[in-house]
Amino acid sequence: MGIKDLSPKELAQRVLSGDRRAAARVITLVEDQSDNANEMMKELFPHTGRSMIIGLTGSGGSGKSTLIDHLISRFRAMGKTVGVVAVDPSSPFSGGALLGDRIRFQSHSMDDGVYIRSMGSRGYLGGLARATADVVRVMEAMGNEVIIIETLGAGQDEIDIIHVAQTCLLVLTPGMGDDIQAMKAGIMEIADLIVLNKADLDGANLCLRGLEAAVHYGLGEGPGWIPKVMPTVACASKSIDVQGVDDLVKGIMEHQEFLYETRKIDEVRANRIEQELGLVFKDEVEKVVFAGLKGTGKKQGYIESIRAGDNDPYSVVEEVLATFLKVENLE
Amino acid sequence: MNHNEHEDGKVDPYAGLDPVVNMSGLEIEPLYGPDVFEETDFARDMGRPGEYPFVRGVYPTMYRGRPWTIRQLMSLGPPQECNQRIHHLVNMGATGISLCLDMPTIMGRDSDDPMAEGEVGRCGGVAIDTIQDMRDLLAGLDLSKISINFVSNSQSTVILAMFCALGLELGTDWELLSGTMQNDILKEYQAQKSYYFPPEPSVRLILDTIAFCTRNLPKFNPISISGYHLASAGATPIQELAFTLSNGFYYVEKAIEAGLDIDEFAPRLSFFFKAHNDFFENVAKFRAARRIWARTMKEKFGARNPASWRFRVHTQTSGSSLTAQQMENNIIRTTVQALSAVMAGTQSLHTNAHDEALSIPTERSEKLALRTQQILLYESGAASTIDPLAGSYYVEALTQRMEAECEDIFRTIADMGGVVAGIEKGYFQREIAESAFRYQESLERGERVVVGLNRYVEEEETEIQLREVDPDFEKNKIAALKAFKEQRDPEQIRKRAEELRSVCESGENVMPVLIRAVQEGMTLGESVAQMKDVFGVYREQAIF
Amino acid sequence: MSTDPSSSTKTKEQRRVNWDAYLQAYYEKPASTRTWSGYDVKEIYTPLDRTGESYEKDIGDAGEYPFTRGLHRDMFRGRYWTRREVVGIGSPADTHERAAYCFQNGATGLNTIADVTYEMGLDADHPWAQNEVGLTGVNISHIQDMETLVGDIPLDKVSWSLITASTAAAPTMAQYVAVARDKGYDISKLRGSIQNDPIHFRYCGFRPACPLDLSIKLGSDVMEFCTREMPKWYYTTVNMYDLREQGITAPQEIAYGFGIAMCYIDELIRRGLDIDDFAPRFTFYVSCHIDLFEELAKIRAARRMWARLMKEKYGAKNPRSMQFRFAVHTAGCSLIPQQPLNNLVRIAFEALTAVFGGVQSLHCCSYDEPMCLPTEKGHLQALRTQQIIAYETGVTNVADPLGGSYYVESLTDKMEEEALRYMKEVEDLGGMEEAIRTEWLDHRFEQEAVKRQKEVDDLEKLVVGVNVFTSEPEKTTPLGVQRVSKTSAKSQIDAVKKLKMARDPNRWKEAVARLRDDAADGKNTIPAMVEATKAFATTGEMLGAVREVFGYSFDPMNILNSPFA
Amino acid sequence: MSAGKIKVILSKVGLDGHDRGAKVVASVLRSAGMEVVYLGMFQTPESIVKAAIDEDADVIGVSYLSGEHLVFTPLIVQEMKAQGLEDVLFVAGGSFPPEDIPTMKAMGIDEVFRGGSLSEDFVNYIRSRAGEKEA
Repeated sequence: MGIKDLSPKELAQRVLSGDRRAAARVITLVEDQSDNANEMMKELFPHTGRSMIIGLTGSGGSGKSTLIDHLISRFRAMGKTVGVVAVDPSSPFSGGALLGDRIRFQSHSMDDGVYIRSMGSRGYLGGLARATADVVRVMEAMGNEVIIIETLGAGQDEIDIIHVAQTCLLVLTPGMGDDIQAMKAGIMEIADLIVLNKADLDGANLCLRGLEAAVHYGLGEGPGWIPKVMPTVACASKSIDVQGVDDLVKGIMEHQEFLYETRKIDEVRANRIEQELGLVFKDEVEKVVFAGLKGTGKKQGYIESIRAGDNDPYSVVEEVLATFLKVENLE
Repeated sequence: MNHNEHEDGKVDPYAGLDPVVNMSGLEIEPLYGPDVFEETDFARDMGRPGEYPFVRGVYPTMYRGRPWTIRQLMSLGPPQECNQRIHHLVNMGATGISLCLDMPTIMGRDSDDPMAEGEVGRCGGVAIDTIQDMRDLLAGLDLSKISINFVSNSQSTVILAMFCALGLELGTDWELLSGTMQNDILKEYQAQKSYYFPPEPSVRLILDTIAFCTRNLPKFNPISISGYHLASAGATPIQELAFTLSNGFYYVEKAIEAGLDIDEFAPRLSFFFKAHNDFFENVAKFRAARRIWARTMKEKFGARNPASWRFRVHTQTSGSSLTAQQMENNIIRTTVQALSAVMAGTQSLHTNAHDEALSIPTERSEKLALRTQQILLYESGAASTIDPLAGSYYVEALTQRMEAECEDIFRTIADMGGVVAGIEKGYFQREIAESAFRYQESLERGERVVVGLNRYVEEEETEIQLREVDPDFEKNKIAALKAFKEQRDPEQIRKRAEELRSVCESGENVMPVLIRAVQEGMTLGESVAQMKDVFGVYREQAIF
Repeated sequence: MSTDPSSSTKTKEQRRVNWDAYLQAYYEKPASTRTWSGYDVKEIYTPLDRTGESYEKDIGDAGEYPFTRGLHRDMFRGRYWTRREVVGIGSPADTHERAAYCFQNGATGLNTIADVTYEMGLDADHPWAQNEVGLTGVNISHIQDMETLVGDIPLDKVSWSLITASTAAAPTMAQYVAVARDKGYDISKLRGSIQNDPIHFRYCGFRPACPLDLSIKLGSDVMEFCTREMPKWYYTTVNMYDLREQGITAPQEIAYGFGIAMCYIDELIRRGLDIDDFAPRFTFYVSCHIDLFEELAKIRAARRMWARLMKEKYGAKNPRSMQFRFAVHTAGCSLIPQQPLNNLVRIAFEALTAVFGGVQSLHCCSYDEPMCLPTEKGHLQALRTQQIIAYETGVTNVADPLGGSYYVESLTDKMEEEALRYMKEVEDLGGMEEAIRTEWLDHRFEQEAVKRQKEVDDLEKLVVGVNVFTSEPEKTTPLGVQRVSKTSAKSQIDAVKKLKMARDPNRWKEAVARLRDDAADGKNTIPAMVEATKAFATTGEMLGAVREVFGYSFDPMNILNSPFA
Repeated sequence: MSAGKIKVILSKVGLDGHDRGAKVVASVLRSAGMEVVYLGMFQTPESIVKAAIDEDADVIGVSYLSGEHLVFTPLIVQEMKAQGLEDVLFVAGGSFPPEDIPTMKAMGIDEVFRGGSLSEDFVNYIRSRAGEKEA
């Protein structure tokens, strides 16, 4: 019965029927960028695009996992099935990763309505973003109504990933003033909700005001969604000390309503598709090109010629695309 | 115990405490302090390791340079089996080997000697009759690398001859042969009692080996002056210290009288101590010994070569402290004793197997004994710095005290006319017997506690795997010896026998002749018999 | 020849000496010229290393401030250390039996250890307990279990150490007091100790039972109660040992142990107790690892540091407040399952170190600990080890026999210097409570533990049988294996269920209600627990009641509903 | 390089909280290039196996320390069978007597590593065997 012997089609069928093992297997193939991953994604794609997708980003120690743990409970209470993609950094040296998020999600470990998948950021050729985007599609296909993406930090990769989400949460903690400055430019712009977690720490109020100022500073003109800054205390050993989570959920739902009322949701979905299209393109083209160069020794030749100053990257790429893509097109 | 009382200095904090004496009968203070150094001149009395007077160790880098030699004592009757065990031990990390001889060999008799019947290869000793046995015993060993310690005394000249002859056979340069011959006859008269010639000729044979090794086997220790057996017979640590050193000095005197140059032979003299149960007394014993030896060699005998001042010692943990009851307890005893020997700066160490009190050690118990030293060396950190206990108020005080006590005993011995006179008067034998008696008494009175023996005694049935010698071994050995004798040239043997007698009479060095003799196949028994004819045998008047 | 040559040559093949290995061993220098904690050791220490030292100020005689050389003038001349064995296995009845066995064989103190279910504050009938009750210690679910455990042991004669570390220490104390009074003992005369160090226990996997505020609250309740009611009782053993087992170094053991101790002290002072009222009953649990001299130096440094801390920081006046009283537990993590009898050797070194260090009470690991719970034979051997050191080796004749050694004194200074550095680091973080709350300490433990493994992997630390002198793993445990009977667990579980049915519900309700009120009013909870346990409230219920007052779930495992709702 | 990483579920089981060893192993496996999903303490055979399913793990590793190895090993094996994880490698680390190792293997565990193991011991084992089960 070895699940690994199933054909892409059969696997996809099982995923659609909500089979966890099959889904898990497909996700692995996607992660490993195996050849028949695309086959399965083709099967699954038509059955995706309806879930609510929430993205959380923010640097380590900001309490994202704990926050997600609370969100899962709330969505489950609403009777929604939940999928979680938790991305943790891989070691650049060994390529290994320590994925610890499940410790925080323990209270859901036996809930069949929750599907959690930990991912190492690895050193993806095509970029982590593409893998994540595909994993989200798989989770949609298996029928999860809410999908939460957790990513670390604020690199370009993360921004790309977050583009997949409809509602994007940026999680900060007091005493991260500098980070906030840095983020004004980057993620601040795509954040729909800014969560100030650990709001019971000193300096929380100051930080709160700073953030609100920053938000308004970043606002474009015209009617639109005004990012909310929401204080929370998620990491508390006593349930009574947990604060702001209900408001946060409310905020998320408000943003979703906003998206649907203003039909912005279509825009968001379009963005997502555009994003994915770009990622897949980049990825596949790269594959094709390198596949073509493989063994020919040309690649080394190009590098040499550029090093020697007889050539430059731009000309090289033009030349390569001209040859290889044409060949591809003829078929 | 009330704090304030002491403040006004009225109360002696230790009033009411029972006095405590150690194994040597010296009274021990409850606490030692800096005042022990009041008369110490650190440069003069302690110095640095590798420097006169060597209290802190005989080499400048000690175990930082090279660890002590892990020298395991072992033997099995049949030379071939014994050989296998040597290989096994070395492969487990032993860096030296000590070999015991079986009773007949110790008594200078061959396996086919009627007196040897039933004793051949028993009690963990190897039977050496001929050079062939020596070949089997050391087969496959690189004699230029491993150092072999022969626990051999009265018959040392013959064993050494066989060893040298084998070296020639194997083409191993004598210069490279390393090892030790126990070869200490005085302690045999004093305690161990395995002697045959009278003291005079016995000592002369030892001087022959010393002279021979000094010239031909520079890496070989011709003698290991042994306190271990004195202690096993009952000598207290202080007696062990004093008697052993005075024996050492006696050999030095005789060697000088015999016209040897002290700075040539003294560097080859080595010692053999026991590691007692009393941890600190033991450490102090070694440290005192180093200082006394250095000072006497330099100041009394005028040695100029620093190597002559070095008290180099092999140590064995105390077999007599082990109990047949609750065998595993012996692991603990051996561990503590081994630690103290290392803290005392020994050059090589044998750790007893815990089942020794019951049987010849099994491979497993031998291995554990070996591991004990390895854990000590690699894990405990005890070897990380040199003479780690130096400066300890207690250790230094005890060292000073033992040194002083030792000088008293030297005086007593001198007053009765020296070591040999002392032996003939039965002084050593009596002293040791008394100590043994006092110790036994203290056990029976429960003043001294031995766990499992006179305290915390248990009912127990010990099922231990005894290692027994192949019952046919003796038969086969005799047959082999017979075969060996048959293929010799009797004429040659007769010639060599005469040669041997004549050098014994003339006083020339016996070694060259003996080597030729054993090469021709003369047996140990035959050689000793020749010497007995010339030297006669010693009978001790019973001591009560 | 006397034996068949063919056979002997065959064996020769098997046993040809590897001469390179031989030479390597022959010339090999000590594994490391660093201490276990990684500090460089000079080749030689001399009087020059001790210049500028003041004997009175820095060392002092045994029994004198700063107690570097020992707490008492006469040390072991006055009395040997207490030779303890830790027992706790199966049901309270089984444990009582094993305790009796140890006393028969010369143990002079008794340590009874709680199992994981009890430490977690679960009754034997808790779903999570089913599989594990009695597996690693004993579970005391209610007063009757305590009665069985005590049995005929004369509480006024033996020195009993209750090893319950977590917040469950509070119910334990209550159960012990209730039973003792019941048997007619005057508790103010009872000698013994309770581990009662909930803060450290979060690092041993009992976080759900040991939230920080509750740990300080209940831990301090026990300390306060004993200070007032049981003047002869040692009400806490701050467990530096467990911290060390996490893989930290010797000076870190001191620094973090002291840090936790200060959390309690500050709370007791906050409650208005005078330092000299309670400090004399403060005790510690110290590790003795395999590096003899470093461990000895650690102990001596800790004694000196504690004396100075109590005098200078807390203004203690009574010398007894300044005395660092400690028990030693030989290092479990220094033992390995390979060639298990070698552990006897390690334990002997570690025990000897503790005695050199002037230990008050010593527990030797059983050699089989890396394989199973101690067997009777294992216990016995551990005990014999202590007895041999006490009676045969003569090391007890002199207080602080290594005192003055250039190496030991220098290393003692080094330990103090490093420990102070680590204490400063914690202070700069805002104190120990903060370091714990922010999980800074967790991260420190993690880093250190990984370092330790790496040292062994990289042969920086040699362990015989692991990375040097390895040999075929043994197929059996030399002195046998300890098993736990499932039946006694079963019967204990049934007993709890029965008890919960049989007890008088009203009396129970009132008793628990009072406990809740006292907890809510910030009163000391022990008196109310004594009453509650007499009303047959169980361990889980008593803790649950207080947990709820503090806003925690009744059940630390979050599956049982509160019976008080 | 991203393809084919060995994924390991590492967990404690039951109430025993001695997680130091498990954490050290986790970081060792990480440095060996594996993806380690650490579940932490208080897991049940069910929760461990469920995590292994969702994460499509190649290996389940549990750490025992308090003599619970004979209790939980069969339960975990049972649950793995029930969920069809025959192709997942099951290893345990911790302290148990040599006598029990055959027993545990008979119960269906693939390999055990006792205290005093070197990293390379279990890293190499998992590399080879997990690879096998992959194929």
